[in-house]
Amino acid sequence: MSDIKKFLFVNRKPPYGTIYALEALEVVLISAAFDQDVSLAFLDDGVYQLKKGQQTKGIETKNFSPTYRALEGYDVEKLYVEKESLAARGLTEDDLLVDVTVLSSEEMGNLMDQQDVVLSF
Amino acid sequence: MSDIKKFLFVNRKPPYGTIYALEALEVVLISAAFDQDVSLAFLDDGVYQLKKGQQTKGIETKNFSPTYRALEGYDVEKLYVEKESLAARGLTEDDLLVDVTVLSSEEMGNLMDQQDVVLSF
Amino acid sequence: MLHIINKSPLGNVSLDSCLRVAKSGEILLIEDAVYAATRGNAFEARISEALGRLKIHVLLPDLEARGLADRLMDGISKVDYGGFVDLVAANKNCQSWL
Amino acid sequence: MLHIINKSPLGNVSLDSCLRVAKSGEILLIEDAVYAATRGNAFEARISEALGRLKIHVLLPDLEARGLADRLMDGISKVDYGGFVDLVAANKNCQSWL
Amino acid sequence: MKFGIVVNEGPYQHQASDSAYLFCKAAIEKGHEVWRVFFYHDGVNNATRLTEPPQDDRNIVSRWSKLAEEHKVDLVVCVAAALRRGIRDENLAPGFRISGLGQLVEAGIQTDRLVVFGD
Amino acid sequence: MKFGIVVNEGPYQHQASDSAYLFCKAAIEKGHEVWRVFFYHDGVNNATRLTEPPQDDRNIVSRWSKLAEEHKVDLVVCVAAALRRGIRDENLAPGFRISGLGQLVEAGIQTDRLVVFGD
Repeated sequence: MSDIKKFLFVNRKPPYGTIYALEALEVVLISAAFDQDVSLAFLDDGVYQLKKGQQTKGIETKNFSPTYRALEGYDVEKLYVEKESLAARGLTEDDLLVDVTVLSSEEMGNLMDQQDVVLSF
Repeated sequence: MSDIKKFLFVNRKPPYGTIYALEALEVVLISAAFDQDVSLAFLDDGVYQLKKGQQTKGIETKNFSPTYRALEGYDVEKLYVEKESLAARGLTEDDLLVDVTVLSSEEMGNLMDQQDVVLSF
Repeated sequence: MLHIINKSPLGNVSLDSCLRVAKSGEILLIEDAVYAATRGNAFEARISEALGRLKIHVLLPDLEARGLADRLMDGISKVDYGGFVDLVAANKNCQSWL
Repeated sequence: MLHIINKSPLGNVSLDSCLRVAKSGEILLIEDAVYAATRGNAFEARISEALGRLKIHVLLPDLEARGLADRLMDGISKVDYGGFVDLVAANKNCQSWL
Repeated sequence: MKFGIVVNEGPYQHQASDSAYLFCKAAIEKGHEVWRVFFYHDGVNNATRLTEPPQDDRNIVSRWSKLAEEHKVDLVVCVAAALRRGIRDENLAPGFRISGLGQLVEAGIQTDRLVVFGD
Repeated sequence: MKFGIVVNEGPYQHQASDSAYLFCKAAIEKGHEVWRVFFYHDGVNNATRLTEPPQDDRNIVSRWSKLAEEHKVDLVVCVAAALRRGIRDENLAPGFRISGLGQLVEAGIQTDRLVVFGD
């Protein structure tokens, strides 16, 4: 089991304005095939990635938000959202399109400390 | 004289972290050849572009700050710096490598209003 | 003049700086700046205050893309890309706060 | 762990967020984040407060490039690229706050 | 009205190129003229003919080429910025041309409004 | 120690590629191994052999190629990101290879530390 590492993907940018959210998701999907211990963290504007009701027809861009719902099928089930980031944006868990674990800032810091590899985009 | 337009180049980003400051300067130099009414504005982190004493050897990148001093030779003489931006960074006019006109936020807003073309990078 | 903003106000200082400098005129929020137009975010008070002296618009396709069309603050008007073009044409000049 | 920051604290929220989340460990300021290590800037009080619980380092070549090597705040240590490598090696893991 | 457009970022990475394109399309639909689109900084990367986005995604480069063809929009790539980033005639997409920075200043002079899209 | 490096931005536009290169050089000088540099997002643009920066500027692309040659550093360009942005074998600089995203995850698994450089 020594080959299993704890990977954390940290998402701090909103979707569509830049490609980071989409291409981060592509790495997450690939990582599932490697049987590592994968978690995703959403903080700052990254929490907007999980907002329900995205409709991208008007900007002629693909809506990739359904992919977050598909993560479970890849056994990527640990999604963490920082409480303070949600609150600052007037969002609650009900606004999010997937089930997440809400963490305080301090708990989020502890989660990061425990990882072997932290990838941010 | 109807062909003369007021051009304002707005610089809000610090140097070296990104190329915007350097490539903005390249446009400014070219614009001088077109006999337009050219001004430069520096606000937010853009004021750092004019900081004296830049030494780029350690990052193996060209120090382009002397070019700001050369602008006068191209008849680009109107350089405006926002007072609030300087103050927030602990800088004064003495820290800058060229002579500038310091404007309040409101005066900077008025300057922008008066332009025909505003280019930002 | 028309000020165009494209950054989230909770990630980047662009909109805050624009509000400091622009005493009048119009603002258009596009791309990631549309988050500034939503109810309940931490920047809301700054926007409310600015609405007294500036006209603020939001690019609806960008707001819809981000799933927030039902959260638009009162006092901010919606435009599509055609409305964006009209705003640029109607103002003497424009500036993108990148 | 080592937190790596590369954005100016007066333009972008990265450093502020890192200080909110990281209760201990080390921070390295590189690229445009080196401005946070300078005396007299509006973010200085936040840095001073953080120095009580976090070790803060600045990448000297980046500070020199920006003409601010003589403004370094007390309590922040200078490293070169070799020192950057040592910091990464000495910490169990690292995170870039992009 | 005559519009000039500046694009400062490459395709896909930032929304800038998408916003600029949708603005141009709307302006043309309203009977305005898009006199020139100037690609600067990483914006020059919009001009590579070698992109191949996923099937279900928009093709940003060919969309620009088509706009140039159908509406005679002048797509100008800054030569200095392009050399730095590896855009040359050999990988240039149809409808684009490489020229100097003076073309940007000229766009400011000749058009009624210049709109900048970037990061 | 074995290092993995991720570069998320293209050459010149952001300092990310410069910082990553200077980090790699310092690590090698200290006797560490740079096991792989993975180029993702606009980072794939570091791999174009068509850049031609001004004479008085650093050549970011050829600097990477030289590092690969002299120190056997594995420079991997993400194929999906590269196709989106127009990087292919025909414009690939020496020392780089195009491969899948799995190479990034593998770098996370196989190295002692993974350091990300971006914007």
